[in-house]
This record gives sequence, C-alpha cells and structure tokens, in this order.
Amino acid sequence: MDFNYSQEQYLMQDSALALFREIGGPPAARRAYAEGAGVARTLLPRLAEQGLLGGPLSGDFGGSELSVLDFALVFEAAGRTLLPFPLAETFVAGTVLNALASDGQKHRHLENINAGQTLASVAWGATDKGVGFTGVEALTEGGVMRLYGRRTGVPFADAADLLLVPVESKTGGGRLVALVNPHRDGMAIRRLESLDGSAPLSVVDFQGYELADDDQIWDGEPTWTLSVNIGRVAYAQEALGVAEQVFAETVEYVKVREQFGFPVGRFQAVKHTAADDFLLVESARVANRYAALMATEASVDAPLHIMMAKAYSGDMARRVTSDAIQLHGGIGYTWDADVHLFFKRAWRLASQLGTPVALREEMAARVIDARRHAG
Amino acid sequence: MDFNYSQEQYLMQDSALALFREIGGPPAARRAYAEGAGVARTLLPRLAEQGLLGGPLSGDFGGSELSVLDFALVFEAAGRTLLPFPLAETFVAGTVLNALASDGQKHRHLENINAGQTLASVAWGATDKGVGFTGVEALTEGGVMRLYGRRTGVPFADAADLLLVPVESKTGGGRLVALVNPHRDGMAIRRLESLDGSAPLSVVDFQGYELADDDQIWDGEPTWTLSVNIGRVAYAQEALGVAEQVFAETVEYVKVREQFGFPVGRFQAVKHTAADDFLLVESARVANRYAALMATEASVDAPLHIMMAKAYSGDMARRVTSDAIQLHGGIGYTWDADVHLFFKRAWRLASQLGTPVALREEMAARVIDARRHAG
Amino acid sequence: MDLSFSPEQEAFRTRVQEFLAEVLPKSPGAGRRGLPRDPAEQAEIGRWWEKTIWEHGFAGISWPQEYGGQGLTWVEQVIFSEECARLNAPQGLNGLGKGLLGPTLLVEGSEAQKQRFIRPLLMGEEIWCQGYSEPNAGSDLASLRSRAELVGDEWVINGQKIWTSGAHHADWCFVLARTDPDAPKHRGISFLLVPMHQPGIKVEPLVQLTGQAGFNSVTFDDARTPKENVVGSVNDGWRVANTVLSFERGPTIVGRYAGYMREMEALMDAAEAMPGPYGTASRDSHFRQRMMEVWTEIQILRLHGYNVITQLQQKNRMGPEASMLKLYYSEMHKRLGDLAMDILGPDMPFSQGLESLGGGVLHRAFLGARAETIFAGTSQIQRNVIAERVLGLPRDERH
Amino acid sequence: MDLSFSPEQEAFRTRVQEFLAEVLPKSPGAGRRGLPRDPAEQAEIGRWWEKTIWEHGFAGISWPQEYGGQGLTWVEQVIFSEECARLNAPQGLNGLGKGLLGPTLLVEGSEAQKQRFIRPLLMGEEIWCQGYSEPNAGSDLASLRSRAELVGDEWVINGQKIWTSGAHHADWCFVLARTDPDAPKHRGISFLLVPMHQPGIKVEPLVQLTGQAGFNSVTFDDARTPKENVVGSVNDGWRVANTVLSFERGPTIVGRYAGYMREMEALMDAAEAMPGPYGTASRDSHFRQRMMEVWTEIQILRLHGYNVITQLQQKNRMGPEASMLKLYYSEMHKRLGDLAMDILGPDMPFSQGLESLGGGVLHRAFLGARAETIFAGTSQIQRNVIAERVLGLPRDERH
Repeated sequence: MDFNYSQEQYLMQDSALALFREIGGPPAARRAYAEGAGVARTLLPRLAEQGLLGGPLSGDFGGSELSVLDFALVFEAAGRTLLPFPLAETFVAGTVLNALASDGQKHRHLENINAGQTLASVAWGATDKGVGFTGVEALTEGGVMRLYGRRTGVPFADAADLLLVPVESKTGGGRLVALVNPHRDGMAIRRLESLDGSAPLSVVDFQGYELADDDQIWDGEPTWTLSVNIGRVAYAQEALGVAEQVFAETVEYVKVREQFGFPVGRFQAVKHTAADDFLLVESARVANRYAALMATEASVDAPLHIMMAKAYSGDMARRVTSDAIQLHGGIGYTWDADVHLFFKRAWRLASQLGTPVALREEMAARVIDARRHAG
Repeated sequence: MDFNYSQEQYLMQDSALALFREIGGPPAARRAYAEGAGVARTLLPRLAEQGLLGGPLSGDFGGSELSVLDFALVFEAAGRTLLPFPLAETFVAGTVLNALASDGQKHRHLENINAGQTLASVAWGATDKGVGFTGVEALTEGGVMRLYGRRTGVPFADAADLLLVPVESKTGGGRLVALVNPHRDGMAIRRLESLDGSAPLSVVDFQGYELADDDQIWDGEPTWTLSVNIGRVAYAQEALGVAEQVFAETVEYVKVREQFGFPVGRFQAVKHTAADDFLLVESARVANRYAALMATEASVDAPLHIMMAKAYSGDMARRVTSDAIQLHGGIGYTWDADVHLFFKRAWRLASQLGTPVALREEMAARVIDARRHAG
Repeated sequence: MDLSFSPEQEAFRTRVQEFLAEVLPKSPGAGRRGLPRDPAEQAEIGRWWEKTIWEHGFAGISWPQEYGGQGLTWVEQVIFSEECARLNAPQGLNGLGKGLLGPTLLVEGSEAQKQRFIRPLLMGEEIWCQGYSEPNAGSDLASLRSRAELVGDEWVINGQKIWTSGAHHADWCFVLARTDPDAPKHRGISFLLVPMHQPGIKVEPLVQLTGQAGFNSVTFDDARTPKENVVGSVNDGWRVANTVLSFERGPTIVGRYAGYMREMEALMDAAEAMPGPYGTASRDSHFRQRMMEVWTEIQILRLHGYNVITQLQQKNRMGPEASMLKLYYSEMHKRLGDLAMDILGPDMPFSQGLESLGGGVLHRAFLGARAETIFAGTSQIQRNVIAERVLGLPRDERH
Repeated sequence: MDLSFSPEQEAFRTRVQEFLAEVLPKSPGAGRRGLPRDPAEQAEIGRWWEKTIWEHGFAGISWPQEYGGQGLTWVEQVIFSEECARLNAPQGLNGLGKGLLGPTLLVEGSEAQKQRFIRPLLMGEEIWCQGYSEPNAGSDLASLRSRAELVGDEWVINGQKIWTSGAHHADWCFVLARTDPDAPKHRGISFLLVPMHQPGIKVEPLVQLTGQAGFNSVTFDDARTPKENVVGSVNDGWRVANTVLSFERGPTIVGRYAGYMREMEALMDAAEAMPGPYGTASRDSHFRQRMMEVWTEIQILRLHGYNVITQLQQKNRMGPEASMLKLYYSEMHKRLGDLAMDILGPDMPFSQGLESLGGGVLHRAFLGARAETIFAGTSQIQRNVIAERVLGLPRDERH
C-alpha cells in the first residue's frame, strides 16, 4: 500500500513550481487583471520549453504520456502561483485529443499544442445550462454543419486558438465534441467582467459557425465526460494550491505581525483558525490524491470521488482564503496585498465545473438514491 | 416605543423563579428522571397557591386574565429551573378553554385547573404525523362519538387528568378539539423512554374512547392553531431559560476552573465561545419578546414570528447547552453534574412542536413562496 | 411593551416620507440602479444629500436646537434612518462627522467647540474624517505612535494614520495623538481637531480589494492646529474617544436592518431566477433553510434595534452589550454574502447573471461584508470585549 | 501510488474474514442488535473477545513474535481492524493495554518488562487501565499531584486519578505520578506499573451523562508496586507517556472509518424512513447536502488513514500532524450525531422511532461524540498543539 506521489512526480512539481514562480506569481496575475487573457500567450514559450504543454500527449507528438495523477502536483503548483494560464484546459484538450481524436486531428493540433503554437481552452459552460450538452446545437444545412448557441464561463477564450465545445446535433448523429477556432467567422466572444481577473472568462456565441468534418469528435458523451472529470481533478488540485500558498503566507504573517505587544499568532483565536484551516487543507490534499488516482485508474467510482474532491476543495479554498483575509486584518482588504488575488481565484475555481452544492447533489444521487434502488 | 416587559411582568417572574427554585431545579428534575410524570402532581399545590395555574383564566374562575406576553417570563423561569411540570400545556389548556369552550366546559374544568385539582396536558403529536389534525379520528356510532388512533409526544400524559386532543371527525362536522380523560376506558398510555427524563413523554392510543358531547370543542381548526401558537411561544421561552441558566453557570465555572495555572476563562477559545453564545442568547431573547407580543396582539404576522422565535431558540439552546458541556470539560460529561440535564431539556424542547428545520420550511412558504404568488 | 408610535411620531414619519418622495428624484444619481461606481460621482451625491437634509430640517434630528439640531429624540432619528434605508436614499458624505465627532463634541466638547463646529458639520459645509488607526496599530489602537507637541499656541502633529475613509473629501480630521510619550499606553493620548487643508498633511488613496479607493493614508508632517482644538483634557483622549462609541451604535441599527432587508430581497430575487435540480434555488430545501436562517438574523437585528431604542429612551445610555451588535451584524452580513454567492452558483464570478460585477448589490454585500468583520474592531476583538466587559471573564493582561 | 494489497495481504484478509465468520456467531452477545446495555455483559463479551483473538493468532499483529505478537506489519493490523469494524465485532476489554501500554513498553520498556507484561496482556489475562488524569488536572495533565515515593524496594503511591475507564475490570494500571516534587512541572514525573488488586486502591464508578458508568475514580492510598515497575528512567515519565501517543493513533483510523460508515448507513436508513415535506428526509435537499458533507468527511478519514499507513511503512514514524486526526474525527463525529438527531426530527428524544433510547446506534453516536471532543485532549488543546507544534505559531508560556 503506497498512498503517496512518487519521487518523479514530486520532482516534476518542484521544477514546475520554480518556473511558475519565475513567470507567474502575483505580478503575472495582476497583469492579467489589467491586460486580460493575452497574458497567457506570453507564457506559452516558457511553458512549452519545459514540456508542460504536452504532458498527456504521446511521444509521437513530443509529449510525455502523463496521466492526470502524474500531472496533479503541477496543477497544485499553478494554484500556488496563481498562474494566469489555462493549464487545466490545455491538459484536458491534450488528453482528449490524444485519446479520442482521429489521426488527422491529432496531427493538426497536438504538435502545435506541445510547441506552444496553439493555445487551447474548453467551453465549460455555466449558468443555467450546467456543464452538459446544452447551449450549442449543430444543424446540418446543405451538407454543412453549423453551430448555434452559447457557452459561458469559457476561460481565456479571447486569447485561445482552439476550443473544445460539446455540441448536440439536431440533424442526426447525436452528440459530438467540436474543435472550434474562435477567430473564424460565426463566432462572437465577449469577455465578462468577473471576480477573478487572473483567469478571464468569456461568453462565447456561436452564430452559424461552420464546423468542418474533421473538426468533429463523435462519441461526444464519453469524450465530454472525460473532459469534465479531468477538468474537475485539475481545478480541485489548483484550488488546493491556492489555499496552501495563502495559508502558508498567512501563518508567516501572524508570526511576525504584532498587536498588543505580541505576535498575533500567539492568540488562541488565531491559532485555532489556523489549526482548523490546516486540517481542511490536509483533508483536501488526500481527497484530491485519491481522486487523481481513481481518475487515472478509470475506476467505476472515479466520478463520485472526483466530485467529492472538487466539492471539498472548493469549500476548503473558499474558507481558507476568507480566513486569510480576516487574519491579515486591514491589510488583507487592500488591493496591494496579494491575499485578495488568492481569495478571488479560490471562489472562482469553486464556482466552475460544479459548485460544491451542485456536486453534492450529484453525489447524493449516486450514494443516497442508488442505495434506495439497490434495495 | 417600548420594547421591554413591564415592571409587573418582571415582578411576576421574580416570584415564580423563587418558587421554582424552591420546588424545582435540578433535584426535582432528577426526581422526574427516576420517578416519572408523577412528580408533576406533587408540585400542583404550591403552584396553585401562587396562582400560576390559572394565569390565563378569567377572574370568574379565580384566574388572573394574563396574556402569553404577561406569562412569558414565567415560562423562562420554568426553563431556568428545569421545572418538571407541564406549565406550557396548563397555560394552553387554560387559554383555550377560557376563550373557546362552552360555559359548561369552563365550569367543569377551569376552577379545578386553577386550584391544582386537574393536571392538564396537550396531545401535541409528533413523528410522521406532525402537529396537525392527523392521528386521531372520531367515528359516530349509534349516536356515540368514539375516538380511534394515536398521538405521540404527549407530555406528562400518564399523570394528567385532562388532555386536549385534535380530532378529525369522519362522520361529519369536520374538526374538533376533544377534552379527554386519560384514565377512562378506551385509552392506553405508554410512557416512552426518552432523552429528557425531566419531561416524560407518552404515546397515547385511542381505542374507541367514548367522547361525550360536552367534551367537544368545535371550530377545531382555530382552537388548535391557537394551542400550537401559544405552545410554541412557551417552549421557545422555556428554551431561552434553559440556555441562559446553563450559560450563566458555565460563565461562573470558567472563571474559577483553573488549567495551566490560569482560570480557563482567560483563554480566548473559551472567551470567544462564550461571546458567541451570549449573542445567541440575547438574540433569542428579543425574538421571543417579539413573538409573545405578536401572539398577544393576534397580529396577522404572529404565526411567522412565533415560528421564527421557536426555531431560533431551539437552535440556540441546542448550541449553548452543547457548548456548556464542552466548556465544563470532563465534569460536563458526568451524570452528577447538572449540565446534561439542561442539554437534554434543550434538545427535547427543540424537537417538539416543530423542529428548527421544519419550522424554517414553514416560514419559507410564508416568506419565499408567498412573495412569488404576490408577484 | 408597545411598539406603536405616538401620533406625533407617525406625523413625523409622514413628513419624512413626503420629503423623500420630493427630493430623491432630484438626486444627481436618480434613475440609475444601484450606486454609481465612480467615486467622484458618489461623493457628489453624498455632498448633495448633506445639503438637502439640512435645508429640509432633518439634520441632527436628536441634537439640541441651539447648535443647529432639530431638538427631537432618538425615536425620530430612528424613523428617519428607517425611511431613508427603505427607499435606498444616498449615504451622506459626513457620516463620521455625524456618527462620531458630533456626539463626542456634544458630550465632551467645550461650549465654544460646540458653537464653532456643530452647525457647519450639520450643514455639510465641513466634512470630517477620523484619524485613529495607524499602520502598526490596527486592532491595538492604543499603541498609536503619532505625536502632537504644543509649540507656542499650536499643536504640531507628526505621524501617519491609515484606513481614514473619506480623507480626500474632508475639511477637518479628529485625530488621536500621543501628547505624553512617557505615560502608560492608554494615558497620554489627546483628542485633537485638525484642519485638513494645510501643507503639513498629505492624503494618499488606499485601494481596497474591490478595486475602489474608499480609504486613505494620511501623513502628518508638522501639521498644525490651534491649542484650543483639543476635546476634553489634554492626555485624556482615549477616554473621550471611547465614551461615545457604543452610545452611537444603537440607533443606526434600525437603518441597517432596512438596508440588509433590501439585500435579502435581491437575494430572494436571485434565488427565484437561478435554475437548479429542484426547479429554482428558491424551491430548493437547502437554500430555503439558509435563506430563512439569514432572514431570521436580519429580523432579529431589527428587534435588537428596538431594544436599544427602548434602553436609550429609558436610561439615555447603552450598556456595554451594545458592542455585541457590531459583531452580530458583521458576521451575519458575511453569511448573507456567502449565501448570495452560493445561490448565484456558476454565475458567482459575475454579478446578476452576466451583468458586470460592480453594479451588483449581492456582490457588494459579499465583498463589503469582509471589511465589516475587520474594521472598527475585528470580530476577534469584539468577542474579547463581550467576554471581558459584559460577561466578566478574566482579562488577559495582554490587552 | 498504489492502494492495492499484496497477494499475501489479501490472503491475510481472507483468513481474518474466515475467522470472523467462524467466531462471531459464538459471541456471548450474538444475535442481538447493537451492544448490550448491561455493563457487566459488555465486559464479559470484551473478555471473551480478547481470549478469542489470542487463541486464533490475531493478538498483537504487528508486535514482535518473541513477546507473543504475530510479527506482521501495520498493514495486516489495519486489515484486521477494518474487517472487525465492518462486521461490528466486539470491542476487546484490553483496549488501553493494547493501544497504549503495549506500544509504550515495546519502545520504552526494559527487556524484563517486555518479557513479563506483553504476553499476558495479549492473552487477555491481564487487563490494563490508565491512571493519567486527575480531578484538578484535566487538559493540563502535567499539573498532576499524585505522588510516588521509593520506600525500600517499593514505590508507595498516593493520590487520585479520574476518568480511568475500565478500572473496575483492570488487573494493572499504568500510572503517571510525581516522583520529584521539586522539579519543574513536566519533569519529576514517573511512569509506573501498579497492580490493581491490593488494599491501597479504591475504585469508584463515575456515571456518564448517558447513564452508564464507563469511567472510574481510582484512589491510591499507600498503594505499592515493586521498584523495578518504572518504565524508562525515574522522573522521565512525561516523555515516556508522550512519545507513543501519536505513534499509535494512526493505524486505528481505518477501523474508525468502518465504524463511522456503519453509523452513516444507519443515518441514511433513518433518512429514508423519516417523512417530511419533500417525501422523505433522504429526498430533502437540505438533508442531502448535510448527509453528503458528513459522508465526505468519513471518506476523507479513510484517506487520512491510508496516508498514515503509508508514512508508517515508509518512515516507521508519524509526524506531529497525527495529532490532527483526533480533532478531525471527533468534530466530524459530532456533526454526524447532530445531523442524525435533525433527521429524526420530532422523534429525536426517542431512539429509532419509538424504540428505547439505549439501543440506538444514532443516539449512541450523538451522545458519545460529545465525550470524544473532551477526553484525551479537548478539541481546544488539539488546536493549540497543531498551531504550535505543526505550524510553529508562537507558544504561549501558559502551556
């Protein structure tokens, strides 16, 4: 029994963290607040250089054939450094294309993703439509498939070259995942003003976008399910990184910040909040570890444990970052202190790909209701 | 604007508290744990002597014509002293009979209640049936009305002489409230082993009990609604008393109990729990004050604010008594310390006449759903 | 117990309602939904509001007429606050002047100070800010290091104040400064009134996490004020600053209630609109429970307000338990904000569906509530105060 | 990362399962639902269980064979605990002997002590109780006042211990007593092994709020034990008592998980049975959310257990963060108990509908959880330990 990452996995995290600290961190996040999604493009060359864009790809395309378990600690590093880059989406796109796309699709996209030529994202969707196959429909008109509808909450959409979009075909064939170039005709992208400026989100409108045959991945259901599951693992792990970084900084802060003649960290109220938060962080850590393992082993219980890890990590990160603001006192409420960047990132991550409440409702169907049907 | 009890109301509380401290308190509560509902009978003479049984009755029957607002602080005193007596039920029976019963019914019961000859209780009901008109049906057979069915959670039923029972007539006439003598034929009373031994609860089975014409109060719906509302005000106020007494004792305990060379009350964790609990107690106090006022003024909003006060007080008392056990440390977990008597009383009070969760659901219908229908 | 108002009080309420109906449509921000995001525009509205209520005889409702007040009671003040909050009337620009300095002067000020300062304050002609907090003395206010020295007929002030809201609009600042460096921590502090428009004062904005600059840092570099501008005795400023704090907190509660209720309405609107597995969030038992919990807490805040008013009427004084109300509403407000975000669900990063963030009342509640548990005494400090001063638990020598 | 077990470990699990299938039906309490309420009957079952697992070669699974253990690893111990909890096997009567004294002796005991004490302990022939807490030293264990003096070849012990569970069944007690009254608080304490069957020891029951007497008060009045029955050095008992505490906590976690899961199943059964406005509680979004929160916490406890086992295998040592697990599960268990009571709703005062209170697993969880956050270090103390020893926050000189 070995419930720990391997030495190699920790080493990869160390080197990713070193790079992210150099090119990311609060300064880069602030640049994204000011300048938008374009910041992600400026990070592409260094990420490519270190092989972080081709993680899941087969060696044929220059990738390292990594599982989401292998890469989990890298997502955590991205969270710790508030990396303003769609790392989860890049990994999802790579995984999905590598596993389920046609050879032609692979050749067209995978080398470019790996080389940092193509910035990929995923049209997660949000709002009332959830993350399922709603929002975008395909109509085949005169032999041409056209997309109509809307997806919301799409990360870095206005800077991306490639979007994975779940599509319901209304003229036969069922569900597919479309590979969309957001710069072509029939697309309208509107960036939303959102809480977390370090990961710009857009509404993407499909206004008759013409989808070529070889931009279609059929068997849409398993393709999209895989995307969502891996996305959730990545977001949960990123939320863990966000929380542990701000928690570590908060612990250091309360060791030195003095009030009433003592470091505030000597007061029980501070100690007990810190102890509770520590427990939450460590609990999210093992939940995420298990979820990544289940996802990689494609266990039948994987979706349930992935939902659990995402829900728990979301709640945890919201709480830990909120406490961080409180424990920083007035300073924590200022723009110049970094705490709020972590706070906003945590709350945004928790809201995407299933809020904690929504995920627990889905879990209840699998745990409580399934039990009833089993007798 | 005067949002405070009157001097007279406070004086009545003082004298009730003095009596309850003498005849009640933890020793009497422990007697009830050991001996059951009969303890209530032993308290009747002293309560009658001090005029506490005829509170709501008109002067014709020796009563003081008090509203539930006038009597609210007395319920609080009963909570503070864990009085093992159905004081709320006595007040409800008195109020209902005084307001809605026939002259004959009044003459048969009210003087006896006031004099401590009749111990009254109310068949609140519980379990899946709620507190409404379910559980007991009346069938008229050969000109005789007979009752069939069950009510649960009936306080002090095996010691009572008179029970108010909501009944649905299946053979015409609709709903009524029955005045039942539990010692007559056709009744079976089974005391339940329950958490709070200081207020024994029974299951009462109606096995063809013959209900005389002059034991029927028709217009059952308003009669029973009045009973439930007054019962809720009384229970909420009693829960407040339970909580404030154990809170006061806990505050004194942490001032003297030393650990690590200091009174534990000097540690922030203890201080902050105490401060939060203080806030809860004081908040329940004003909520209850308003509920009693609304009930007395028969405001259209009274039911909503009564539910609110009962739900909030229930949660508050559960939390404050739980914290009291924790703050007492190991001692708080022993039978010999009184803390657990308060704890069990608080949790039992919260569970009867609507749990906090059930009451909030009812409130939501009045606040959230009504809003929708209003447009 | 009787919550009804006297006929005179009801007449006053009618007068307030008529006043609001008349003037609100003329507000510089009228017709727009929510507050303007531009701080300059906010300030303009705030200034207009001060002037308007003065002109209509609603400034300083419970303050003595001889200094420009209306000579009425707490009850009329509460009625006014309640009606204003209900109709979402603007915030005046002189909140600190009216909420803190005015009451302080009325109790602790000299006759000359009252004559000099109260009327311009009520007229909105002199806006006040508060110079209490310092960078190294947040919750531990009494550790302040700013110093004032008497040089001839003037106090000469040096030091830095922080979290001074509205300093860039202010004409005057009430400042706590150390006037006896050798005295124990809580002694040797004086309460000074200092004009802002002088070369020795530098005001710099402090941007909050909302992206807006509501606070300032104020640096005093040989700033001056005449000798007589000390309130109370020299070196007695700590007591002066504290006597009025709890005194003033109560009557604003009912106004706060109305404000929170408006947010609650917005929250219930959002719940009605957000779809979910049970239809809408408003039909989802989980959210219904949480909504009724928060709704209950808001209702109880109103009742706490009634209680405060009753005590003020009966004793003209609040007990130390008034300090509990700030803890109560700030923590409650946080729960309200968090619940609102949960109801928005996947739309949480955006305000009101896909609208912009800044305009949303729910997002403002969510982010603003985080400030309330920190400033003017953190929740941690409030709990200490309750435990020690109200419940009598042993004091820690450390505060 | 690999959570699978080796073929040998899986074979061991099969052996455990076969053992349990064979012996459990023979238990004195077999066929009855839940624990017996009669403490004497409970003890009888506990004694039978100790004897049974010894006879079948499952006592001291990870302990060295030379002292009577089975010479296997933590993993087999965990497998055994897990299977026992899953089938609701009885609790042995010698929990403190096996959980605390045995591990302490294995690390800190002399060779002679190991030879003398371990085997009878594993056989269930000598039952142990723990003499740590005292009436005036609850959380502040090191303030203990019991004294032991060396008189000739014997320690003579005087003082009172409290919360000693199972003292009325015990043959031996491991006692912390002050052997140097002049040394600082944490020094001058020795760890002594004291026979219970002697005139100098008086055991009195302490009734818990459940109405049952699980604890005792033990009075030592010139009680004696031979000089050599001190573990570790004289005056070094505080260190001896503490080294093993966290070491032992980890492996029991997986067993705890299985126990909590059984309670969770009972809770979900209750939710399925309790009617409500949404059909049953199990269909009510409010309860569904809370159930999944608790379910999640229980699942995560299991994962913490895996983590602990991994660390023990890799380093044969737990870090101080093991102290966090007691805080984790005790607070979680309280939430489970509270949720169960909320689900029972109006039936809350009664166990399982209208059945009697004592037999109900949910009520036992509800009341029992309240003890867990108090004994063996309150949650408050656990938080201090985490903050100071794990996070490195400044120590308070007061503990």
